Amino acid sequence: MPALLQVEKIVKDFGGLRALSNVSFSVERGETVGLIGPNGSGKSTLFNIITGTFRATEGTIRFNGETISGLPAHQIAKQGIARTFQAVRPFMHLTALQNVLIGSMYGSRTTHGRDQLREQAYAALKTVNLAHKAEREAQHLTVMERKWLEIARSLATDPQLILLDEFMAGLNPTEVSEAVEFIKRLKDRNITVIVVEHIMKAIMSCSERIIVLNAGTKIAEGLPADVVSNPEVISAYLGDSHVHH
Amino acid sequence: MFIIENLHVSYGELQVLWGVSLKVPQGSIVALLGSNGAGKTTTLKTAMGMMKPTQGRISFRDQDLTLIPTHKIVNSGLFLVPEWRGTFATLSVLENLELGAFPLRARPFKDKTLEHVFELFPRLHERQSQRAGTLSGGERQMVAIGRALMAKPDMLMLDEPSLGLAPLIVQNTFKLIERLCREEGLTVLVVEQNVNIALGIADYGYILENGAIVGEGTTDNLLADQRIQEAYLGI
Amino acid sequence: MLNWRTGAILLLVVALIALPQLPFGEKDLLTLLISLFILAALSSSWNILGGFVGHINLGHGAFFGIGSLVTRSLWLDQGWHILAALAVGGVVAAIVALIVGAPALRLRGTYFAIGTLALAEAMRLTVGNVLPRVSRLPGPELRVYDIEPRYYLALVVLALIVGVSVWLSRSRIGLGMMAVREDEEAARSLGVNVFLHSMLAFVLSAFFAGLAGGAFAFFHVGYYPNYTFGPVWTFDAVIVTYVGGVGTVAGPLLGAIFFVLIRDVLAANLVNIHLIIFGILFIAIVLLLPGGFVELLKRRGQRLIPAGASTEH
Amino acid sequence: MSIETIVQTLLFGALIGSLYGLAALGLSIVFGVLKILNVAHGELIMLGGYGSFWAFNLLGLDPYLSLLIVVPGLFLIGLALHFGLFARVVRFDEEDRIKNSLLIGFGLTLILQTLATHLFTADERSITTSYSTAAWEILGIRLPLVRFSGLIIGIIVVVALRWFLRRTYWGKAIRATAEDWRTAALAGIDIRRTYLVTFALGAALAGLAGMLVTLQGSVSPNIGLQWTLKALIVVVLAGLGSVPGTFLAGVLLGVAESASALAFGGAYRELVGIVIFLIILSIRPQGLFGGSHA
Repeated sequence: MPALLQVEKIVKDFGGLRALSNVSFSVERGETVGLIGPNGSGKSTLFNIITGTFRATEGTIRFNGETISGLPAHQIAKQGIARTFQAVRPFMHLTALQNVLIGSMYGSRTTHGRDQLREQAYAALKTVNLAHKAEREAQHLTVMERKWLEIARSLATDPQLILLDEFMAGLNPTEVSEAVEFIKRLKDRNITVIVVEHIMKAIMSCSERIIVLNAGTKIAEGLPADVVSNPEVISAYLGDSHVHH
Repeated sequence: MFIIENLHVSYGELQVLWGVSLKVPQGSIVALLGSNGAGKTTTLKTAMGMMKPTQGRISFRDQDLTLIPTHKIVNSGLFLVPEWRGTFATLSVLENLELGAFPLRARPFKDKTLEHVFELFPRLHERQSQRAGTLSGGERQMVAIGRALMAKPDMLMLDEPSLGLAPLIVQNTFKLIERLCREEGLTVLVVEQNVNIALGIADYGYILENGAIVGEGTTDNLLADQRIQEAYLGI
Repeated sequence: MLNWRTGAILLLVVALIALPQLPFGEKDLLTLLISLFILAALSSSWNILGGFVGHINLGHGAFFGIGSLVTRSLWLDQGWHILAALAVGGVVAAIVALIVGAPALRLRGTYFAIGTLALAEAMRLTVGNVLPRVSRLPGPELRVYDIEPRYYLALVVLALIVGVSVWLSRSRIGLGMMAVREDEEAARSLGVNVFLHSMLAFVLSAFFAGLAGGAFAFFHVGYYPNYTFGPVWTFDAVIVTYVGGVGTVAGPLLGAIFFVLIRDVLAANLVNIHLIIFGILFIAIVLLLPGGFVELLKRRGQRLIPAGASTEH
Repeated sequence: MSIETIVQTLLFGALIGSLYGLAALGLSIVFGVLKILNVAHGELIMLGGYGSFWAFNLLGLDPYLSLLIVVPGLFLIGLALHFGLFARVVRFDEEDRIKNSLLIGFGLTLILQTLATHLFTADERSITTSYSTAAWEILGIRLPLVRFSGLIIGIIVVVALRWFLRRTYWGKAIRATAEDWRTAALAGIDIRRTYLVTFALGAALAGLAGMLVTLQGSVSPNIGLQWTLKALIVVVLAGLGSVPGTFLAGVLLGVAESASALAFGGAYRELVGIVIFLIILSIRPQGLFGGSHA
């Protein structure tokens, strides 16, 4: 059985600028993988290529063994890949329930009756503790609630793989540990997760494996403890101490 | 002396700075360090009046800068070279530099400063009629710093000057910043991810983590400080 | 489920159906109501694309024009039954939308708006050039002109489009359309085919604009063929929809009632001053109250049928 | 068809086209700098036309002299409109900014047009001076002076505007703001004032065009939409790059219209521009308006 997600030799050029060069890795079913790297290292670009927002200049992406690179974004979503966005963006003028319903109506690969869809949507809202605000428009929710709503919306598409893009930015320590627990629980539901995050403590504690990008190339991959002691990673983050003096 | 006192800043309901305080003494170089998303850029933007703080005070040479529009702050002698460099791609190199002298305080010295900038960057002199958009990354960095000097600032703030540049160019940039401070008395606040190179030229440094200052000290003390590793790598 | 709201709506519908048979259902009142129905239908049809999907179509009048032109020539010149002519008029408008939709919907935001504006202007000029002679006054039809069938036809067209709008506001497809309006990229990431939803809304919107045009042709028998292609039809629809509440089912209806009332009350004294009032109101709403009247009512706790509350059953 | 007729028609086209170019300059500069699309630009042209008409009829002022009133007058109207309406939109991010400015312009169109009908009636008005019909004749080609003056004024405006944008601090500030307002603010430029001045400048240019429109033809309350559309076509043709380019595109549009009138008859001359517009739009659906002002 092939890995759930196979990223093979992805290259992405924007005009003359190479944002990603030859990035390859794979993610197994049920894994939680952290994707880290300094500013501008290409993490978001990679997310956008996996979800079909951008088209790779070269390379292939396979999901469940089938090539998905080149498919339009909505078809990739239907294959079972869900995502959240760096800047939280629920459908502001729709209610929380409607937000989630859109996920369950369009994302699911199986067709359900109306009532079942609504139940599913409510269930998704419950998992993020928003069921009591189902009828409230997203614009009237707090930023935290909007973040959770966006997660619920993605989960409602019944995904096999979910990509979380800097979900924890701006959270306080309690909220961060809640988020970490939540991500760990996704494993029990058999959902594979890729997390992009800057809060290193959080990403270290919820990822089983970490991939490090720097300036568009993969510079390290491995267990969290190994990755942070990797000299190349340290110099990518802290700067090369030989540059000066 | 440039002083930030107890600065709180929010994007909407999302608070990103929680009581940041720092000082940059006249004629010194201070580094503001921290990982991505720690709030470094927000601190600079707020200092330049591009974001409104919910609490706190910013002052420069005893003049209160809080809630003053950006163009007036520039005119008072504070200049920011932003993360995105801030060159106008469709304008020529010369026009970019001339625009640097837009603040009224700088206009009378325009020709003289221009000469000085061309001395510092002979390359820009050669390319003065070229559009800035056609320059290399390193050359655009020169335009950005040259443009800053044209404004006759008393204090320069630089946001990630090393971003996206080759090591040699980074090195030259930092040498130049050091020289401008030591020889011409420019006060500098530099925001960097690259700790080692920033502390290589700084007199003093602050560490920002999750929107709050978690450590500060002289360069040597900071280089030995475990908190830097912690702030950046979570270990 | 018969609550007071459903009851009130039912009562209103019955009253509207019975009106021509009632003693006070006179010609003037019926004429006023017909123009109200047509404006409300046209605005509601604009709202399907502009409100649900969020694409501002500034050439909507072209579909109104096509519908009226086709209906009128089939009905008057070819002697078809008005219902058949009307249906074909709507279908032709929808087909034109299908053809221009592919290139037009590639345009984003403002470019879509100015592109459709230019497209409608091109159609208006072409029709004016090619068909200068269709403007004959049809004598026989006028001699037997009876207002009642016009009234019912306009009412049926309006009822149809309101029905479809209500259905859209509660269905999966309608939700998908609103997702496109809110955020195209996020909608895609959940599996919504943005192009397909936009296209469907565009075609539906054109179809109903065509029906409204056909109803107008039946009601207002003598006019120059390019009159119905004029930008004023688009402009009225846009303004009425925004003032009433863009993206809601009730908005275009409320806006149209208000528009016709103000026009009629003020028309007696001052020419067209209602347009100034509406222009100011429109700007004020864009700047201060993007939800229009419906938003205002909602804030006061009286919920009309906003698209946003669609799934609560 | 004689060669004289052809030359004569194309020349007329070029002269009318210089008006298109002038009409487009104001729209283009406002769009380029403020990133707002003022669809009431044609109504500002209409107001300029009425200004000249009434200055001529009530004060007996020569239309060219009336520019001394009309141009500053429209500048002030521009200030007021920006201050009262558009400045509220400029705060939004780019997509909302364009969309809301479009809607506001749209409402403004309605108000100004109705107001003009109200105040001035729906009649077509024109200015007839002693030199209205004067013309030079060279080799059998007529060159009407009033129309020719449009071309000359257009060229003067282009040269002056280019000088202003390239040589003065304010001009450079406007170009810098057009490219990147954040960086411009960091350079010490007062963005809000730049926006205000630019919008008023656009309105003043519309006033100038309005005088020429009325002098060469006529003005009535409903001419706005046609002129907005013409200006939009020219802007799309030229892109947002350059002042001379915009003017030239206007002249070319005039020539193209005349050429089509020769080929297919006058009824289709209006269609040419729109068809070109739609073709360009469908080829380049995004990023039509690249570049900044120079």
